[in-house]
Amino acid sequence: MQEEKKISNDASLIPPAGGGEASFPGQIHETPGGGIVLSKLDDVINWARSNSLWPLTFATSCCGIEYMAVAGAKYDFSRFGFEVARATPRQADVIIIAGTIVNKMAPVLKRLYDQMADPKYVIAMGACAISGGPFFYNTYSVVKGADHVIPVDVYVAGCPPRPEALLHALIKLQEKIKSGLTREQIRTAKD
Amino acid sequence: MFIIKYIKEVYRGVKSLLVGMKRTLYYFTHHKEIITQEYPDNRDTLVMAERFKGEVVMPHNEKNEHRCTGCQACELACPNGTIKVIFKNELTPEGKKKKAIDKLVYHLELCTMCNLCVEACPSDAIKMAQTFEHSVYDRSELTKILNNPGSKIMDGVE
Amino acid sequence: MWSFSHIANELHEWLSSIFNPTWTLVIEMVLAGVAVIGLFAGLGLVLVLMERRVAAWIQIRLGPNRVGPQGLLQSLADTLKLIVKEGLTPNGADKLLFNIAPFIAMIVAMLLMAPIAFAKDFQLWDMNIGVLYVSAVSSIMVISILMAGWSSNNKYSLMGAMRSGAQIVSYELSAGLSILTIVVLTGSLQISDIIHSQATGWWIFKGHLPVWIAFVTFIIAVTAETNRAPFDLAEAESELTAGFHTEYSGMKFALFFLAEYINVFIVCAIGATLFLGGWMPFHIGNLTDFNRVMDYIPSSIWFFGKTFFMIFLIMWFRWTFPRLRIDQLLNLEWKYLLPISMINLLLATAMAILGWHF
Amino acid sequence: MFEEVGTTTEGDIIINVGPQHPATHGVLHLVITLNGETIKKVEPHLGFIHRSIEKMCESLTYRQFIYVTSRMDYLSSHINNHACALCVEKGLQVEVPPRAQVIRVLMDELTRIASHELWWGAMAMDLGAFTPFFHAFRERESINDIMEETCGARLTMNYMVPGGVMQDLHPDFQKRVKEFLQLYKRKIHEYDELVTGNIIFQNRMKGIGYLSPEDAVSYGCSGPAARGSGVSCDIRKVYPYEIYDKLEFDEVLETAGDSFARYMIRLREMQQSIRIIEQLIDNIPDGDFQAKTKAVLKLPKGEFYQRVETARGELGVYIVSEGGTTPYRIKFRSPGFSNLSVLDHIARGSKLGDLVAMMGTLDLVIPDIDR
Repeated sequence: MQEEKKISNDASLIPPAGGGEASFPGQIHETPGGGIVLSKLDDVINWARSNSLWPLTFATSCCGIEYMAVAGAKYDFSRFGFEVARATPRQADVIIIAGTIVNKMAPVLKRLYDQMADPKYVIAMGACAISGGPFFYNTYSVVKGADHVIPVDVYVAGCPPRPEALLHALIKLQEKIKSGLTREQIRTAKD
Repeated sequence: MFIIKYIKEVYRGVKSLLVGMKRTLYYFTHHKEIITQEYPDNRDTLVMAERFKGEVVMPHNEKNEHRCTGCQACELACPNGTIKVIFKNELTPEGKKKKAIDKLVYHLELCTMCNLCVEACPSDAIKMAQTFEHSVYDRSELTKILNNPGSKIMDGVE
Repeated sequence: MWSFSHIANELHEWLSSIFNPTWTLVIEMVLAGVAVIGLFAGLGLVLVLMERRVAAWIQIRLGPNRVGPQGLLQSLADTLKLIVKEGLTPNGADKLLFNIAPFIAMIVAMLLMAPIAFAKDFQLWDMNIGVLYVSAVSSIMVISILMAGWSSNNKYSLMGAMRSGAQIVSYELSAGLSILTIVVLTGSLQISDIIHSQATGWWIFKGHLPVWIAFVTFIIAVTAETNRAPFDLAEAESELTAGFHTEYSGMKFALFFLAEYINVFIVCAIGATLFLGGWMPFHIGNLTDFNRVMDYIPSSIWFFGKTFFMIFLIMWFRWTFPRLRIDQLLNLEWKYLLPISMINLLLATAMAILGWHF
Repeated sequence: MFEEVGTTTEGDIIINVGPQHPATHGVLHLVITLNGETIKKVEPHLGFIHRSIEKMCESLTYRQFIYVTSRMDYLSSHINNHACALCVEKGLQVEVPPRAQVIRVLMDELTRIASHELWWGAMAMDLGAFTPFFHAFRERESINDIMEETCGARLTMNYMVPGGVMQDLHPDFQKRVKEFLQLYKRKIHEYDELVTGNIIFQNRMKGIGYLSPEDAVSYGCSGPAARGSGVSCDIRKVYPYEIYDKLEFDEVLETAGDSFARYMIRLREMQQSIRIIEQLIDNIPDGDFQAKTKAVLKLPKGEFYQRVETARGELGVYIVSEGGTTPYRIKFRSPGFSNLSVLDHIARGSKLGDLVAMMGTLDLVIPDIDR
């Protein structure tokens, strides 16, 4: 269903062959009614996706403890439906990079990301995952930001961030999924 | 005897399981024990501890003046190069050139909230704010300029 | 009084008045199929939400409460998401087996629906070997798990599947023996006969000690058979990441997930039927007024109430106990449950012959 | 001693646990040779969180390098900072004011309790019981609140500085600690009801992962892992620092040497920490919280070593100074590394499920092992 929409978008970008109104054989026209149905369905799917973000249990260092605190009773991310933490990447929707990614870990992170089923999202939690943080200068082994390895949707600063800050990041991610925009669209919309 | 030992074993095991089940049933039925704070709903009432280190800010007064002299003590104290001070030359009313800060660049994405810059600042120009909602879609938004545009140093701060 | 059987009969009469008997049967079968699938979806949604709420309250937190009113739409959102999520098939997997394994799990769960009496005279198929059918079909479940584990080409999956195989094969024994206790007391394998034999009182009250012991062994054995904690060795999260369904994603994973909950529902329904009287209301001896009030409550509510009570018991176990180790699991079956349920069966037989039960 | 990784006999399978695996609590990679469910060999692979902290400290000044050490063993970050601060003070020969000493000890013990709470919950979760995790975090959160109020952060505080502590105690500190003690005492029996007394738990713990006292010594184990085998190695008793020699507390020892002994050690250690806190909480002396030190610290030429007892065992800080503002070389002797080395020894011949329990009771923090 999403594929279909993509095709129709692409087709509308191609100028009709031979100029004028003559339609290319097999070309799919965007019909107003169909578009509405599709976009409504997209909204419903985006609603479902945003409300059922299952995280991967992936914690490398200190931020993992705050991630556990978010899972804990006081902050409780199950209120949003995030509590189904999956240990296998195949079933997870969002990978929360909680901690430092070092050079030896980077291929593993890439592989985990590749193993996840689409759609997948990434949150970079804490200074280390965003930019290397305290290990930005003076070290030889730390990746200077997880976004050198995999694309990141939401960055949450802090060392480690408060549990509320991680919840805020998850809400931000929900907003992003509901809007249906890609990373590039958000970036260009801002400029 | 074997059979008595066997029965005792079963009894002891079942009892220990029942004790645990009683405890969980207690929590299942006593909802006043729930300690969950509902974060996005309690934003208005959520008060951070006054010493909580959320990010470094530079307070300005109502005349858009700050207290930073540009001594670079914070930049030197910072263990991981979070703060950069960029200078400009300003003309004083007497027509003299004076060195002042142009921008105090603060990399929130590098900051580890260690408080060493605030401790090092001789003129109390920077402090820790209690904000924590720092999540963004784009990493470049985390690089901040602490002084407001067009701000000046407060009179009397050397 | 309003009841399911009433509706079913009227529907049957209406259909027979329009179509000839063959077509009536075909249409009724299709309707039953649709109803079962609908019940599946509904039960899946309700049970998943129930599990999450029970877990949350035991764990001093709130649980899902933001999606829809009181979080009621949470499991709907999860299901929708899983349907539209990519379903991966790993490169080294045996594609055919990998893809049909979740459907086998689902079909087995559906087959088990057949002999269950959901309300008074409301049953898909009241066969004369109902109980035997249930225990026979439920053991096919292990095939789907073995298939999933083997075809995934993943060592974790394989180990999970092997554990599950050993576990289900052993616990079938004591589950069967505890079911036999009731069969001995009733003298029939037919589900409707077993329910009618409890019109004067449920077996859990009538049968004293042997039935209590059988009830406890039954709960333990079916918890193990449905791979629920503390017997969730097949998917032991901290040991085997996700066990036999490590490589499954999207809808295929959702089918396994759903099949687990449907299986829980079915074994609890069987347990409620055998020990707690199925749809039979609660009666106390000669208190006619009280009994009349109890009769007034629809039979379907009695059935679902008892079933959900047993489901709660199984969830309660899950969120209280640590997991057993594989050798301890087998020890528990072969050294404790099996001898106990065998002696118990003897006791029950003696009791049935001597007529010591009420 | 160095067997090749791939050597297996018929019927053995090799599985890779980690780097991303829920039981490794981080990014440890274990290559396990299994025969059926029985473990034949465990081979830990490190380096997935090697952040070169020791090298990095060489380019940071003596005030700056302390905060990095919070990121090593983040569960006992105060104690790490304490060790570094003590070592620098040793070089500077600074006398720490008594108030600062008491504050440091109080913070250390609170950290120890918080660390053990987390361990308790995480270990129960490894064994498949999820509820204890949430109950442990209830108590841990109240410690975190105390920390946040005084130090300004929940996990990595950077509160200890050479010469004392960074800020004075928060005025509410004593009240909040007493509230925590009450909460803890009200809830402590639940730990036994939920986990310790449980028959399944006991069967999975008792007699599993036996570590003899000789092995504990020769593998260099420390902390609860060694004390579970009856090896007395509490640095607070053996080489007292700060005011530990004036305090009344017992060194907790068990002799069984199995997983259950290590489990009981930690539970009883929490009680001892409570005892220390109760002795100190009403007797915090007045005075400065920080000794006067120069703005730029310079250690004299020489070598300095300081050991402390973290929640996991003995942490040693070894500083070589050339007389400059930065250390010439820093070496940390972390407890986790030695405790991990024993894993292969105790795991052979047991089941895969036991390995998870053993790793739980060794209480490994991977960034502490890798640094």
